[in-house]
Amino acid sequence: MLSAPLSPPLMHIPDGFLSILVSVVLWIATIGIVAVSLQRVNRDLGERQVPLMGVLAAAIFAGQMLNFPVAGGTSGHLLGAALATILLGPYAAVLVMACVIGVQGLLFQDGGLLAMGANIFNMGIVGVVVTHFLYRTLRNLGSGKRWTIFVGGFASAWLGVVTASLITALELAISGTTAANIAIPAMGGVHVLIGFGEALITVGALAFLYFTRPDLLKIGEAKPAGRAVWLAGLVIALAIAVASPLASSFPDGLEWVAEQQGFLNNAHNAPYQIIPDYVFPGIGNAALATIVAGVIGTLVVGGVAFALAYARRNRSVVSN
Amino acid sequence: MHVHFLDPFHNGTSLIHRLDPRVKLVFTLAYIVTASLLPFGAWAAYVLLLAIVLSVELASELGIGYVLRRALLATPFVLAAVPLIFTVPGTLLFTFSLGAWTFTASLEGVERLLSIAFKSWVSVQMAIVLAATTSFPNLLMAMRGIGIPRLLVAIVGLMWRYIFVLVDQALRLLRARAARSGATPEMGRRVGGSIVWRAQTTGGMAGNLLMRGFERGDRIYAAMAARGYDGEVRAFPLPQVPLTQWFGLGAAIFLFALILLFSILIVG
Amino acid sequence: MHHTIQVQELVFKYPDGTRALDGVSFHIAPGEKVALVGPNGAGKSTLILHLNGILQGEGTVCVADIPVVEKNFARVRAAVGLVFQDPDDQLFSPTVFDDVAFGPIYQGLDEQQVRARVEHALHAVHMQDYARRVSHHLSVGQKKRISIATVLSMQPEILVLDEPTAGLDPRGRRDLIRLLRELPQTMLIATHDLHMVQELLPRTIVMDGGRVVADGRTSEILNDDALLNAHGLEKP
Amino acid sequence: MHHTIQVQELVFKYPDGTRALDGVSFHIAPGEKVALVGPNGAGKSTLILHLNGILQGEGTVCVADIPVVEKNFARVRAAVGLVFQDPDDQLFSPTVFDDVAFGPIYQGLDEQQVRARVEHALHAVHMQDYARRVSHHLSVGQKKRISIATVLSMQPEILVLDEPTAGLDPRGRRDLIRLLRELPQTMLIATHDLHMVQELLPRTIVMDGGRVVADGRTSEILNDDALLNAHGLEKP
Ligand SMILES: Nc1ncnc2c1ncn2[C@@H]1O[C@H](COP(=O)(O)OP(=O)(O)OP(=O)(O)O)[C@@H](O)[C@H]1O
Ligand SMILES: Nc1ncnc2c1ncn2[C@@H]1O[C@H](COP(=O)(O)OP(=O)(O)OP(=O)(O)O)[C@@H](O)[C@H]1O
Ligand SMILES: [Mg+2]
Ligand SMILES: [Mg+2]
Repeated sequence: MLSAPLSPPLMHIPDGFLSILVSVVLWIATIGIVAVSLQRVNRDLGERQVPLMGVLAAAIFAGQMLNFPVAGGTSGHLLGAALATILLGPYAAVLVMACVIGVQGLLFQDGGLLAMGANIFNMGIVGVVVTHFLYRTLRNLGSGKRWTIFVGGFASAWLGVVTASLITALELAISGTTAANIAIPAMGGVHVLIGFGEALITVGALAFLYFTRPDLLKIGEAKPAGRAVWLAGLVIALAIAVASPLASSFPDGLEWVAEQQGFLNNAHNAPYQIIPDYVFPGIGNAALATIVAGVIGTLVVGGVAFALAYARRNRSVVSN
Repeated sequence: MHVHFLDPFHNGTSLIHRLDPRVKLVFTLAYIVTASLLPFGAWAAYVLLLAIVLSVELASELGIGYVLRRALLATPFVLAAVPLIFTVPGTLLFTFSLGAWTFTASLEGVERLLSIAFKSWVSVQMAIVLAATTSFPNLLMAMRGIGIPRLLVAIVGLMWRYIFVLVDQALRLLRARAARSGATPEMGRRVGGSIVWRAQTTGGMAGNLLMRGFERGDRIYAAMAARGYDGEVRAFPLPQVPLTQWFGLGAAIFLFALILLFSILIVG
Repeated sequence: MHHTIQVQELVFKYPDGTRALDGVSFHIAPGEKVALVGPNGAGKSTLILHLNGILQGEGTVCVADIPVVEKNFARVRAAVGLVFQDPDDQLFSPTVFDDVAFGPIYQGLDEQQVRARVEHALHAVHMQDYARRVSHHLSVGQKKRISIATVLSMQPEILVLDEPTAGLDPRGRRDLIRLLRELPQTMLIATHDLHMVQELLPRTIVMDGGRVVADGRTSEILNDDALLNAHGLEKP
Repeated sequence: MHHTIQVQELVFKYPDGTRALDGVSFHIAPGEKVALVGPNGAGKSTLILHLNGILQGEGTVCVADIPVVEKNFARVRAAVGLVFQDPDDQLFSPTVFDDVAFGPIYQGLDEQQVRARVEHALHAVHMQDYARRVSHHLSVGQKKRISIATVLSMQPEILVLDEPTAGLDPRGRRDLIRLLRELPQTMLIATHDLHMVQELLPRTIVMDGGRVVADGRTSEILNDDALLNAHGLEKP
């Protein structure tokens, strides 16, 4: 019935797609930023933080199941980084998003473990910093008027999603697992659309909270952001400046790519023609190694299977 | 309504279930790091990795079918690597044109794509085994064991506890919306409202969830305070990891290192 | 139109294998007010979710003479107003007005019609002064009334309520019973509140273990001690 | 020690201006079991949150002869065991054991003492086999029992329960009443379940609009039709 996906089809990178260097660098960056955030949240929120962060992370996780139909069988989803940032301020939002992405990876394999640093960085930190940067700027420009909440929420949610997707594509390209000139415009293109869904839902959520609990919209504004956030914002802005000319030239998306690729496969049978000609890629010296490995592998698996069967028979004998 | 499907843990008594969660977590990470570090096209090493993960699956008594089925969830991302076929220079395989573009596929590109897909596939399997054989409280213990700050572990623990409550809530909100999404066609109206209105309604539901999150957060804080909570997260010290498991883990990491070394030597 | 509910040999299994409905059949005539009772886990809520296609099992369900199948969902949902047990599950919009207007807007009515519908529905539950209030900050009893208004505004022919009196204080409960008595629709009410059943609903269907175990006049069923005891019920 | 509750001229306003308590005074003697009843929004839950300092209003509150002020919070919270209405608010740890051990750990007991306390508390609610279970996979009635165990493990002298029977089916409710009758502590129970009040609690305090409107023997109060009607209650 309500077969909701565990998370929206976004940019959770699985293991195997990032080079070890990129993974480790982003893990280190993420750990540093999360540590700073923990410290700041501890100071600002005090003893309420644990329950509040925990439950809000669960709420964001659950909120990602809410969707609404858009044209053509696709649907709009929530990612939540913008909402978390606007409601909680950047530091608490980083923590909440880190928890959400961490649990998605650890429990549901939605994103890898080695790649988790990168995923938290892209969807959590980049999303949060961009949102915060733009939202605060728009709020200040409109001198804090009511409508700036919604305009700021819309714009920053959209930009947060698009930026995060561009950064994701960039990392994949640097890792050598995709081609920059295709992936960046493709990811950017589809997230330009996904970003609208995010933005609309974010504004809806802000409107709801504005009506019901306007006091909640003030928590995130209580503390002015430190220099670190602005610096991070600047770095990310630069990255966008580099990536966006590429993005605008090719308005397609990951899902588009998916469909087209399926179409290509069917039309040309491309991958299936490769195998007969070349038996297996890397034939030669490596072939022998592969055969040996295959034999060893079979022995290992067979050994374990045998040992298990034996152990189980013993157990059942004992229990009888 | 109760959401059981969220909990990937499968109760059991297999060898893998009984291992210390910290050992499992470190082993899984070591395995995934090894897979990531292997050069493209090191098929012999890949086969060994596959054998290792299949053995672990067998030993976990989860059923290989279960793991393989779940592992498919991660496959759509492979599409991100598909352009490699056409962008990595090397031996020409075939070309075709689509509209104004001409695509040229290379053998090296295909090899790289398959390598990435394979590494990702085995890594995801190992992660599935970890999540399916380790209850979440034990995973939390493992997280503490590898040095994640207690505060963060406490937050994640609470989050996990309330995921069930709030996902249930989200599903009920979706159900309420579906129940009132009714219309009679003969009136000949445009049914369903505008996209913006739909999105606003969905946003309202998201806001609703968040507000409940806030209010529940307050009530939980009250419940914790009522039992003496003062902001510091306290817990029992962790139990020791059994010596044999230490050795097992050490041996496994040594094996991974060997596989890495040889495949780097052979394939380059 | 015929405001009936017809359920025939309905079987439903949850994905985890729980066989929640195991061959349920009954027929409710236009204008009848029927109670659905039974112990926890009997399958009452599961059955109710079939009446507008939120769940779909084997067997046939017809509502207001429309078969409940995918292509009729929009019409079925316009014909059946479903009120969930917990009003917090029912109300998802910022204000009472938005919530009550959801159905009519979805049906594609124009603004004026929507306003008229909302006003009328709120009037029926005596909440006309609350349109601009925030749904979430009302008392439980008030939320219950609003929940009912959210389906009345769709002008359904059939009302299906899941445990409408749970969580109300005694006065709120009394007010609600009075309201339900005034409404003309065909009604199916799942409840543990046998006092209300006795007062309000002339016919009772008893479920247990996913089956209908009794179906008849309320006065007879509530006096059948053996039946009540066998299915975890108590004489009111 | 004197397991008393003394409340004098307690006034409390929520930040939004709602005057939830408007001069509440009463006194509960050691070992007394007292009901707190009143319509929705009467201020019962608000009052209860003052008894261990989670909310602080004007006026004085003393519990077990300790004034409930900031510097005494640790002692007060050890003396009063508070059980909230919704067990999902009460059980916040991954496993039942962790939840029941939470209070004793914060009291600074060593591991062995904590384990003994947990075992004893789970035994009291007949849930000793559930220590390793995950809280959210339990039924409502089981969660209720565990909630009570979480405060029993702190060995409080006073138990304060907010609507303990809400959401239980008849059998679960009966088990709980039996459990509460066995416990020796001083008790204050906020509830809408007047049947339970009649059976279990010899004294009743009636609240409405943030004030105590009646306080006396349960048997008398539940027979005073005028009083019950005036405050949204009904004879059980
Ligand atoms: N989402 C679900 N997944 C699996 N089983 C479910 C689910 N929802 C309900 N069940 C099971 O289906 C059976 C019928 O449940 P249902 O909610 O219909 O009972 P009910 O009669 O409404 O009970 P209650 O009086 O407690 O509301 C129960 O055994 C229940 O455990
Ligand atoms: N967080 C809050 N902010 C503002 N007002 C509140 C808040 N919580 C409760 N109130 C108001 O305070 C009053 C007393 O509420 P309280 O929850 O104490 O009632 P209660 O007697 O426990 O009612 P119930 O029987 O419904 O549980 C009500 O008018 C309620 O609307
Ligand atoms: Mg039900
Ligand atoms: Mg209350």
